[in-house]
Amino acid sequence: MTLLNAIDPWLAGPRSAELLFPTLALPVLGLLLAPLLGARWARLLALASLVVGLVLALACTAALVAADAPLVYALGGWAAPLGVELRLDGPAALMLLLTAVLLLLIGLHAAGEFSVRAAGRRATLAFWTLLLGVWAGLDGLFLGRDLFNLYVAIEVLTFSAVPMVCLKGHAAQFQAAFQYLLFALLGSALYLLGAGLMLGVHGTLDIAQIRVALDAVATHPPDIGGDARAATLAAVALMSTGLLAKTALMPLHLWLPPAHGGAPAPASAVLSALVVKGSFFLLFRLWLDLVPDLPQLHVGLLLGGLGVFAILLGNLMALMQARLKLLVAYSTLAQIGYLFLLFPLASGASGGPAATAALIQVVSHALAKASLFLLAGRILVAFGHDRLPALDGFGRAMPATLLVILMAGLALVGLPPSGGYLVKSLYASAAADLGAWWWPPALELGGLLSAAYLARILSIALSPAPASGTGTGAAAGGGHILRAPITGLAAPALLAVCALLLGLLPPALFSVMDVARPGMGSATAVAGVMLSALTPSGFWRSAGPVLTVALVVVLFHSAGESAWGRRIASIGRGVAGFEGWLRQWRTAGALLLLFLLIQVWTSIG
Amino acid sequence: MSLADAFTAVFVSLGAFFFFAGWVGLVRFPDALSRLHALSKADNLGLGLVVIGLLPQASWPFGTLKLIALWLVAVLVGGASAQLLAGAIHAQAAETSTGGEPGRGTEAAPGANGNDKATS
Amino acid sequence: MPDVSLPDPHWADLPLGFALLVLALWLTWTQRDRAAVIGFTGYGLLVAIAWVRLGSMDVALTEAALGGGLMGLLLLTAAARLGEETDQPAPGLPARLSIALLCLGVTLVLAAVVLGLPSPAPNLVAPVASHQAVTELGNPVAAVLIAFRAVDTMLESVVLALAVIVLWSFGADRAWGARPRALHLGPPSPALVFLGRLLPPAGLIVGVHLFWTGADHPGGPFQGGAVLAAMAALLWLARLGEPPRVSDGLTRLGIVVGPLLFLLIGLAGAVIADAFLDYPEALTKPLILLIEAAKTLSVAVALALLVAGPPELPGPMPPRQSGRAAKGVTP
Amino acid sequence: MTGFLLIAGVFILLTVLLGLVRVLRGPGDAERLMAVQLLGTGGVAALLLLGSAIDLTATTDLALLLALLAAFAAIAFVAGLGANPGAFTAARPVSAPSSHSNGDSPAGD
Repeated sequence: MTLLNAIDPWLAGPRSAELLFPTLALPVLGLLLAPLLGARWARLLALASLVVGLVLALACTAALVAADAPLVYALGGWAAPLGVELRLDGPAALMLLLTAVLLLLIGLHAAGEFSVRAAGRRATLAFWTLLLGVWAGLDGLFLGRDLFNLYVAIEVLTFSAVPMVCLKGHAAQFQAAFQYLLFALLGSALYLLGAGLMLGVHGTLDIAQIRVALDAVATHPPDIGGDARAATLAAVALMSTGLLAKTALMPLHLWLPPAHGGAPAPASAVLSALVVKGSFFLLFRLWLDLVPDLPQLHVGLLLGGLGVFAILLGNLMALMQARLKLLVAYSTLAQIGYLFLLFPLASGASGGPAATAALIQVVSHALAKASLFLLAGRILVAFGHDRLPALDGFGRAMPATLLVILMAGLALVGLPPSGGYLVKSLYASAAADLGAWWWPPALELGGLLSAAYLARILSIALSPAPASGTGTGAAAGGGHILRAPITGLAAPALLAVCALLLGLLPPALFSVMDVARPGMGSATAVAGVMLSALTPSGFWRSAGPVLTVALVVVLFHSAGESAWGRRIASIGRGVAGFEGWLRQWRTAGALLLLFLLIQVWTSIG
Repeated sequence: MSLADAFTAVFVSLGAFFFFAGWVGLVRFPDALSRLHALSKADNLGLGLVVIGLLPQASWPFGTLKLIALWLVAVLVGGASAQLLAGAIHAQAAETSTGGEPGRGTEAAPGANGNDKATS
Repeated sequence: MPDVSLPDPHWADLPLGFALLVLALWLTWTQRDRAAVIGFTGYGLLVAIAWVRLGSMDVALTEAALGGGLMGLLLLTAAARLGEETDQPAPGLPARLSIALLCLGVTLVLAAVVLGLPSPAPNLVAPVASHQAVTELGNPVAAVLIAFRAVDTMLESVVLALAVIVLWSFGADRAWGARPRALHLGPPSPALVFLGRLLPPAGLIVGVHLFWTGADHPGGPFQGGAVLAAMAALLWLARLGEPPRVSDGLTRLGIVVGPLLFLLIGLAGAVIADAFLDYPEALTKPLILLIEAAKTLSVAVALALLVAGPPELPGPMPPRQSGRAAKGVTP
Repeated sequence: MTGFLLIAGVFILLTVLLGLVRVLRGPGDAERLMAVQLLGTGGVAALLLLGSAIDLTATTDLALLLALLAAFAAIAFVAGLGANPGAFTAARPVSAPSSHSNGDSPAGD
């Protein structure tokens, strides 16, 4: 406490913005030192830097709260527009903290798997270097406020994330990584084009300065200001289309299932929990910070509509997957959809409750999904495969793992008091404010579908082991289950508990998000929705339908061979065929261009 | 017009003529080796004459030295790459005549022709 | 920037633009890998000339250094390794047509927006010119890259170093510690050996010249490094030398020394100068030159190693099909 | 003089641009390569003339660079032919596609 008291005045002082540059420099330094030190020391280097990074992130947050204003640091002493500035506001601090915590936990969890002894020198050096690279890219994305600086950061992120997919060196992983790389680079090209256009319109790349220039344009008569505004919106459309490809919003998701489903479990956790959030966070910045009057743009409808599409199709596809890791990957696609409801529901200068909801969704999904992927990796190690039909009865062999899966799953479903519940209620209140009643039912339906795939896992896990003659059940040949050490459950359990109990945090904590975003009012909004959920009737209103769906799925699973079962299966094949068509390159490429055109059209038109 | 300028005009014009000749050869000559021959003419003579023509215009001494160095490099590189290409063309001609894969032919082999028309 | 507004034959740009367009369309249309790569090399040349006409000599030099040397080498060796056949059927006419239409739409939108931009576009020429003196650099592009936007340049060089680690991680586990062998493409012909002996000394001079002149004229570490890398690749291709092993400590130092020195001097700037990535007044020029020299080295090493490929074990590689199947087995 | 140099440069550039017909029509890859080679040399000449006409020293650097790297396309092309099994009658397949090169183009799923 005395230490805190000693540094407290400094944190509140004017020099506290100097915390920003080590936050960016630390992971870069680690990333450059790792190849020099070699595979043997890379792990220690990465974990040690992550510990320091967590302390730095905490200090940044404390300084931000103490200052109650954004921290701005001009790199090299050159202020924008000539130089590049770093800027920390509430959402950025939240993301910094989330990244540091998650990477440290995942790193600790993976310390055994990625050691020279277990994985060889190649994979070990690559994994820890890339982990530092992902961290550097994300920190750059959260702190940047210069469009080109952000581009460089997202390139660091992409180049670190892609090879994580093929660390194990399987042929299928290389193909997945290559697809990921090409589509991500397509997105980069579009983003860069937009940033260049923005420089041509405004002569600056600094987001805040562009915003000021736009506001000045708005006061001009339309025949003078109109062109600049249209060009700005076209540039934002270009950038945001590129970012949609990198975020894998359905139907631009062709690369995600094979990449996230095929990567080693800790890498999948990083990719799913954090990497796609990086490009989303940039979208958040672009639309909310750069373009005023978002609600008046029809482009919000497009993004929200795609979000709903992703929620429904992603969850349906998750329900039908035959492999556990692919199921989790498709669930990520659905959860990405929730993020995009921000755009039609945002209100006011800082986005209102919808912005709070999107940020909480980022956190909640990151926690739950990292946990789920790590658990899927545990099952993969124990059984040597993750094919769901052959995992019958795995819950009896690994009850603790199953319990944690359920906790993380319930957070995704959105049962109170989980983060998922906060997200749904906050979106619902934002929709009610705007009179847009049609968005919340989609959210509810998505939650029910998530409950359905969770129930499917549950019923597989608890189903009686099949007759020993078939030998397909996991529990049947109990001899060749590799017992994973119980310590491997620590990180996923911690993450799952955090995700499940997110809503019980004191609402005042959420006000960290509000710094430098006047009118967002996270703390009050969260307190409001949690109060209504914590009454028994409020709880059952959300839990009732979920339990019903779960019951139906469990019953259906035990009676799968009926006529109804076949009919539903044939519908399922149709949906899967459609989704497979969407994942073809030519479809995805054409849709990318189409969305670009629609965005330009709807935002300018 | 000074003497230096006249010198430049004559040599640059000659150089330009050889580029033109090289182009005509490349487009009109019937087989790969004679096209290559025409190309080498443009490479060596065309560029060389242009460089000689520009010498009086260049600043002494670095500009002149740079020009001469450039020409030396160009002759070296042009000669070696012509050699490389000729070797490849020969090898492939030999291969096509002994029944190698025709689709890879650099000669105006019917297979190569047909293959190409289909795509362009 | 020199004044290029003297007698300027704008009409001569028309054929250049036309040729660029025709070649680009042909490149997207053709389906034969090697033909397309050769066409792409020509396209790179045209783009370099176009950048000259647009007055961006630095970009033109970069395009020529990369597109003329390493890119063609990389793509042609890749095409050679893949073989002539592609196993994917070409998309049907409706698919091609719809994508072409969409591309046309995007192009039209972009054209409309760009043509509607204010002219002259608002730019940062004035502030760059007024602060350039602080950096003691004559080339405004260098001043932007190494001083005003140093963080971007530093991170881009980190990406390059990262790319080598990434490429190496694509090798097989058992090949870790071996040499890259992507440039082992059969016995070198006498002409190639001749070039390999004579060209690199010239290339060394040009590369160092480009780096050195970059402080005050177009050029710089990236262009110089790319030329040096091309020369190293030529040596390896002519079998006059071998790429270093991936476990070699000096090689690794070479890869990261540029960004690392940049970062460390930047961090020192927070103490001995006014901010992170700021230079103390007395040492500005020497420090910048030091960083640029290290960067040139790192760019050269990294680009050369990127062309040389991941480490592979010596001996004939298994044929393609079984090679891919063998990949599925992790030791 | 300036006008003459410019016109000569543009003339050479036009000539070699027309040579690009060979890139489009082939018939073989060697012809394509020759056309690119001609484009490179012609580009060098045109840049020299342009640089001399409007006094840009940097264009000479660019010309030097292009001249230096002009052989790389030919080198890569010939080396690539040698690497293709069957292209030469070499005793052993020197280098087939290695295991790391992911043969499939990403099209389709």
